[in-house]
Amino acid sequence: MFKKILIANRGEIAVRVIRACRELGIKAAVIYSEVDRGSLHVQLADEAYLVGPAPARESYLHIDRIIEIARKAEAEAIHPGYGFLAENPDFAARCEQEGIVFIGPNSRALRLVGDKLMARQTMEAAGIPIIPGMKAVGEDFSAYEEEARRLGYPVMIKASAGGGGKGMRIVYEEAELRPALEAGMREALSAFGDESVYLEKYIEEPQHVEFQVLADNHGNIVHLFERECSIQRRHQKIVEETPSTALTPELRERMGETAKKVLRVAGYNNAGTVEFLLDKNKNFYFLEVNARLQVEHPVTELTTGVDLVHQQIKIAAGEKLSFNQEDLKQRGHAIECRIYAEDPSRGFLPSSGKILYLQEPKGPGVRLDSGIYANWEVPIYYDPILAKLIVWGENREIACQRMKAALQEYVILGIATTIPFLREVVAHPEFLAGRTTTGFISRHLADWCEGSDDKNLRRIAQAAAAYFEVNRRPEIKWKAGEVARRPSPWQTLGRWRLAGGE
Amino acid sequence: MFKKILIANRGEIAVRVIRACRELGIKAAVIYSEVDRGSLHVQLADEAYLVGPAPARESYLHIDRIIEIARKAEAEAIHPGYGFLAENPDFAARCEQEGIVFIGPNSRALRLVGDKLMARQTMEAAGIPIIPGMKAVGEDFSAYEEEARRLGYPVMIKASAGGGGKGMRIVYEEAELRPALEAGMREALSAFGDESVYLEKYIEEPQHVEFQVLADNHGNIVHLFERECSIQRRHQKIVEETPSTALTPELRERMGETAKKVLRVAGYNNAGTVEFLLDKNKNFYFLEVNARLQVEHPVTELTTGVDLVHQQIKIAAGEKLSFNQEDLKQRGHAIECRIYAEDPSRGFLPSSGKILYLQEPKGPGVRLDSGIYANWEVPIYYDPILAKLIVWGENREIACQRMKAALQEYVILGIATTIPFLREVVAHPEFLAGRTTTGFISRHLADWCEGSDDKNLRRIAQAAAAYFEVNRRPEIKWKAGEVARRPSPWQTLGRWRLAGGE
Amino acid sequence: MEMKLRHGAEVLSFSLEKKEGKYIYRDEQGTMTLDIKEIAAGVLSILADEKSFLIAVTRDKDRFIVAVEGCRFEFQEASGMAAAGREETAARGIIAVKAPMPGKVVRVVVGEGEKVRKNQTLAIVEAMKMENELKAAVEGVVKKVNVAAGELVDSEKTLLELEATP
Amino acid sequence: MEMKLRHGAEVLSFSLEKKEGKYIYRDEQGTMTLDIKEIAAGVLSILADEKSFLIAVTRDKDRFIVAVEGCRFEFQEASGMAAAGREETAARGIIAVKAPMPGKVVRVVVGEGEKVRKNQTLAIVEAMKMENELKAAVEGVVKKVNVAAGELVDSEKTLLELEATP
Repeated sequence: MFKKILIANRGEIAVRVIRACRELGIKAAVIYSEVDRGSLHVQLADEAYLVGPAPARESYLHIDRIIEIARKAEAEAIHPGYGFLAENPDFAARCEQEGIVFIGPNSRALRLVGDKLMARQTMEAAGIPIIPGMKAVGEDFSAYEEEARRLGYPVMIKASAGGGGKGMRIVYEEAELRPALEAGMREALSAFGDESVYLEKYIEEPQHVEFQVLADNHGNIVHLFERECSIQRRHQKIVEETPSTALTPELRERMGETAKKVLRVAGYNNAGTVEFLLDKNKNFYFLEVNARLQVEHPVTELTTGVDLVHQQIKIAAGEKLSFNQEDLKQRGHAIECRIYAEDPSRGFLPSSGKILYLQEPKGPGVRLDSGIYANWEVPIYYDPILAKLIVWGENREIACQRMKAALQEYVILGIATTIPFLREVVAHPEFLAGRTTTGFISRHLADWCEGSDDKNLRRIAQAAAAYFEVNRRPEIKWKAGEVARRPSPWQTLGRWRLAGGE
Repeated sequence: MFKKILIANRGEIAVRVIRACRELGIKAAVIYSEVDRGSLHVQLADEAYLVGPAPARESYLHIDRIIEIARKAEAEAIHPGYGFLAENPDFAARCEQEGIVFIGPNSRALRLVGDKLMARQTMEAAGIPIIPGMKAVGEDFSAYEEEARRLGYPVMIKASAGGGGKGMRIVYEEAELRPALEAGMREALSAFGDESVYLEKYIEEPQHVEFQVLADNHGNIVHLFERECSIQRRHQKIVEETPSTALTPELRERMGETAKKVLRVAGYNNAGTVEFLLDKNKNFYFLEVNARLQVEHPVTELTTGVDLVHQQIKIAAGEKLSFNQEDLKQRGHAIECRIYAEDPSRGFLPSSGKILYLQEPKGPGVRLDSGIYANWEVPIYYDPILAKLIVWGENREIACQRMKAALQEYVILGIATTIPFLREVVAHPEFLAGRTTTGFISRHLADWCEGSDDKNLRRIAQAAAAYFEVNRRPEIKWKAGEVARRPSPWQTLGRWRLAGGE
Repeated sequence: MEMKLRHGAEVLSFSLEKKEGKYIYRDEQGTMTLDIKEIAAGVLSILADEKSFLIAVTRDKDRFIVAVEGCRFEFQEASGMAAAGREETAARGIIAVKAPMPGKVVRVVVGEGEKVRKNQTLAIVEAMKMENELKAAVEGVVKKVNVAAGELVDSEKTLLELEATP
Repeated sequence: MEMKLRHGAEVLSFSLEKKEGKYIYRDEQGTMTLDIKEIAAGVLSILADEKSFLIAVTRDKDRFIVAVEGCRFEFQEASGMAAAGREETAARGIIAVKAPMPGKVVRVVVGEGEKVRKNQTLAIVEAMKMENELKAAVEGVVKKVNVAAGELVDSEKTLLELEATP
């Protein structure tokens, strides 16, 4: 087993990998950019190396610098997390050349599945159903224009190197095509360093169902069942769950076996996810391979009892899988909500700033993978994910109730977050009924606006503001680590006129 | 199902039950004593009722006052938690008379198993093996003296109404018998309101293995496997785990079936635990029934996937068990460490005071059932339990590693706690090897003293103290909810002489 | 103390006073007796007749942000309201285009003096890897461009000024 | 700044100074360059040559309590040491029996003037439902009893004074 791993990422996923390393007796080194000196992953790591200035291209995407740090730290392996270099075949190849283990698939498989177009060609050839659309990048604008006409609007623009919804756009009519392509290409370049995009027929109101797969370096391969990821805003998942309410045991087995075949065809190893679209008639189409640890991996962990990061590390170290397909069972139900620094009342615009107050949910069946802390300034340079709240329950109903309660306990002040919006999602009758499609949010919660009509609750809030104001006098001294023992302002009086005497 | 439940308890267990109520859509009302106005259970409850002054007999043990509050709150049921009135048959009977559902066993069964002596008689008659010793309270001191001689020293003093080690004493020689009996009786009176004690032969170096049982009101009964609770100080458990390394599948089944028989014989309903002693030759003896939710119930929840508090409430509401014995399976391994306000360097003396700083462990497989928060003043009146840290892992090795990492992340400053001691326990080679007996602590860690020999770590700590001192100037102003933006004392200078210039 | 807070369009007038260890809240709806305990800086436990509320409260300039039972309320101080009003009046006729969030200017699409249609893209601002196009709310003329590509901006800064075509 | 701290029996002399945004720690063992960031009140992230430490530090009277990597260090200020030394001298010959923890006196077993054997129980103090017997550390005579049953005491209070038999 490795003695030290370098984690080439930040935020909650870096923290997640640090904890896994610690549990396996491995030292965890991390990199950080200049704006991330105070970030949680730096605090919790065993070692932390400055990688460069804030912009990702000069830090978390800077391959030379990262390799140099891995050498200096004497790390035998690099865990890329998700995003940044996680699915970059050049980075994986460079690690291979340098004799550093890349904790992920081999670079050839990564190059194949990472190029969504090449993957589409390969899978179609292997008899796996794909969505109608382009199988190569268009030579010029007119190529896209023609293909769009052939498919019929609406069409979907996708980044060939894509994932996480970056670079993705739905185009409803021809006039929108050019600006959408340009914006998609710019976003793809910024996110992946590759501006290739292609068009697919847009399938309306599908369900997004993906299968988690583990493949060791010895030819053993298992799937760990599905994740239902249909609740999306801006083509990015915000709520995921497992099991999916849409699958029968028979369909689950068929899709699981197809997922394994996809990765076998690709010559894939380590952890990977095969995404499918499921249409209203329960036909499924291969969408793409996410050649990394997924953001939503915890729901699989909670229901199967398998720690996916441990498995990634063990597989990378050359170990054989210690279980086979028959050993794996789903138990209970798990749901994940993604907590983003975004304002759901204003079209999910990013929201940065200082976290003035933080109260985190706890209790049985509640897991929080978080990258934040009170007083932290959320930087504007990176993905706005703050944390993931994951709950497990004996059944879907209990899991929904638990998620609702946990979201209510979760308080972040100072920046806007998706918390109040997510509470609406999991309490929505359609969600509770298990009717989740990718159009859920635009159909049911498009006009959602934060706020409460409860006048009595507001009166309590008013009283709290007044109490706070009186007690927040500038001459009050606070001692580090404790609430100030201070003279009561009710006694000392001040610029506030007391409405009644004592 | 109930609309509102009154929780007649405090601390972490009250918080645990509040969360369960919320998940089942039930309002949670709590009681609090005068010193508990700021306690966590009051903050998280839907409703909170002042029950009386600090001493337990005037508050958490005051039956009339609690019944009155249940009436006022219109609670249909009372959850007693553990300790206080949880195993008081008079309280259960009073609830039955008042038409309030007591969430626990019926008062007759409670009276039978709660009287450890009556239970011993009944179980012996039913053919269940018991530990040699008294089956009735001694009439006077000489009765105890004679029985002790008959059994041979050492003997064990136990409270007839007991549980949680309260009132328990080992007596090694006759001269110690009288003061030990007196102390045990006083402690029993203070803890249970009943000073009856009895003697048992002291079995040296046994393992303490208990079985969790659920019995509904319709005659259905299942066991949820064992908990290994051998790691004890002062006859109180501090580390529990499941599965036990001592049991074979065959022995597990035999003990599980015996546990069910014990509760059937007692006419028992709701959740209960049957405690056994296991000697070196794998003989097991019935010890007692814990007629309540156990402190250590979470390890069972994490391995079986059954929420025991949900089950308690459902059973009390008259529902049938929704699973049978064959549906229940153990998955992975779970360990609990009890975090007490005690100083392990000074013989586990209670430690009260203000929590000046709190950092809680998090991450996959980590559950924290806690009743504390930063700035809270731990009162001297009640049981010193602060929180329970529970971890789950795919196997015992991962669970031990995870517990060690979580304990390292767990920081409480201001009062002494068992955290550093527990870290030694779970990292001890004998513990890792699964060799856990009730003599573990006195054998391996009797002279344990907190501290680190790592001089380099100490230098870092010294630097932190110096930094803190310079930055903790009285003229510095702190704003609520954020770190002060303050002039650097390195610039303003002060009474500290700077050792070097900038 | 008496207090006036703005909540959305509403102005809320009320008072809070201390009496025998409790607090009396009064507004036109009536009176509530509150048991308030500050359990940490900015965190209050309030019992209102035995109902328990756990509240986090903080200030950001002239706004109070209060979280209670998972709901967030933002109140504005009455004095802050007046200032906001004045600013609005001064800018009549000229529309200040601000970034919707702090971020980096990717591109400024229009130049000073340029005529723009309604919904035409004026500039693109990127934050947290998402691009956001700022569009003209009305038809008009670009009066002033205050930023260039690559510049970091916060949500207070006026990026461009637009004069509406009457 | 220079600092002297007592840790158990040892006295630690060292200095910490700020230089170019970093901090230089010096003691007789040598020098370390530290990157210190205060991430919350009393919580420090320290990087010492790329090794990362998360540290919580607080003060309780003249003690510093520092937690790092799961280890807790308690340091005493040098000034506090001197005071402690004086108190000890003054009390020579008379043993002050204090409660080991805050609690309630259940019973005082001995009276003033009574002779006691070594290990004899002097008083019983209860805290958090556990009884603790205070025993005589030496043979001697009870000089003074300062408390009675039912009284609440903290760990500072002298419950009884015992004069050791020479």
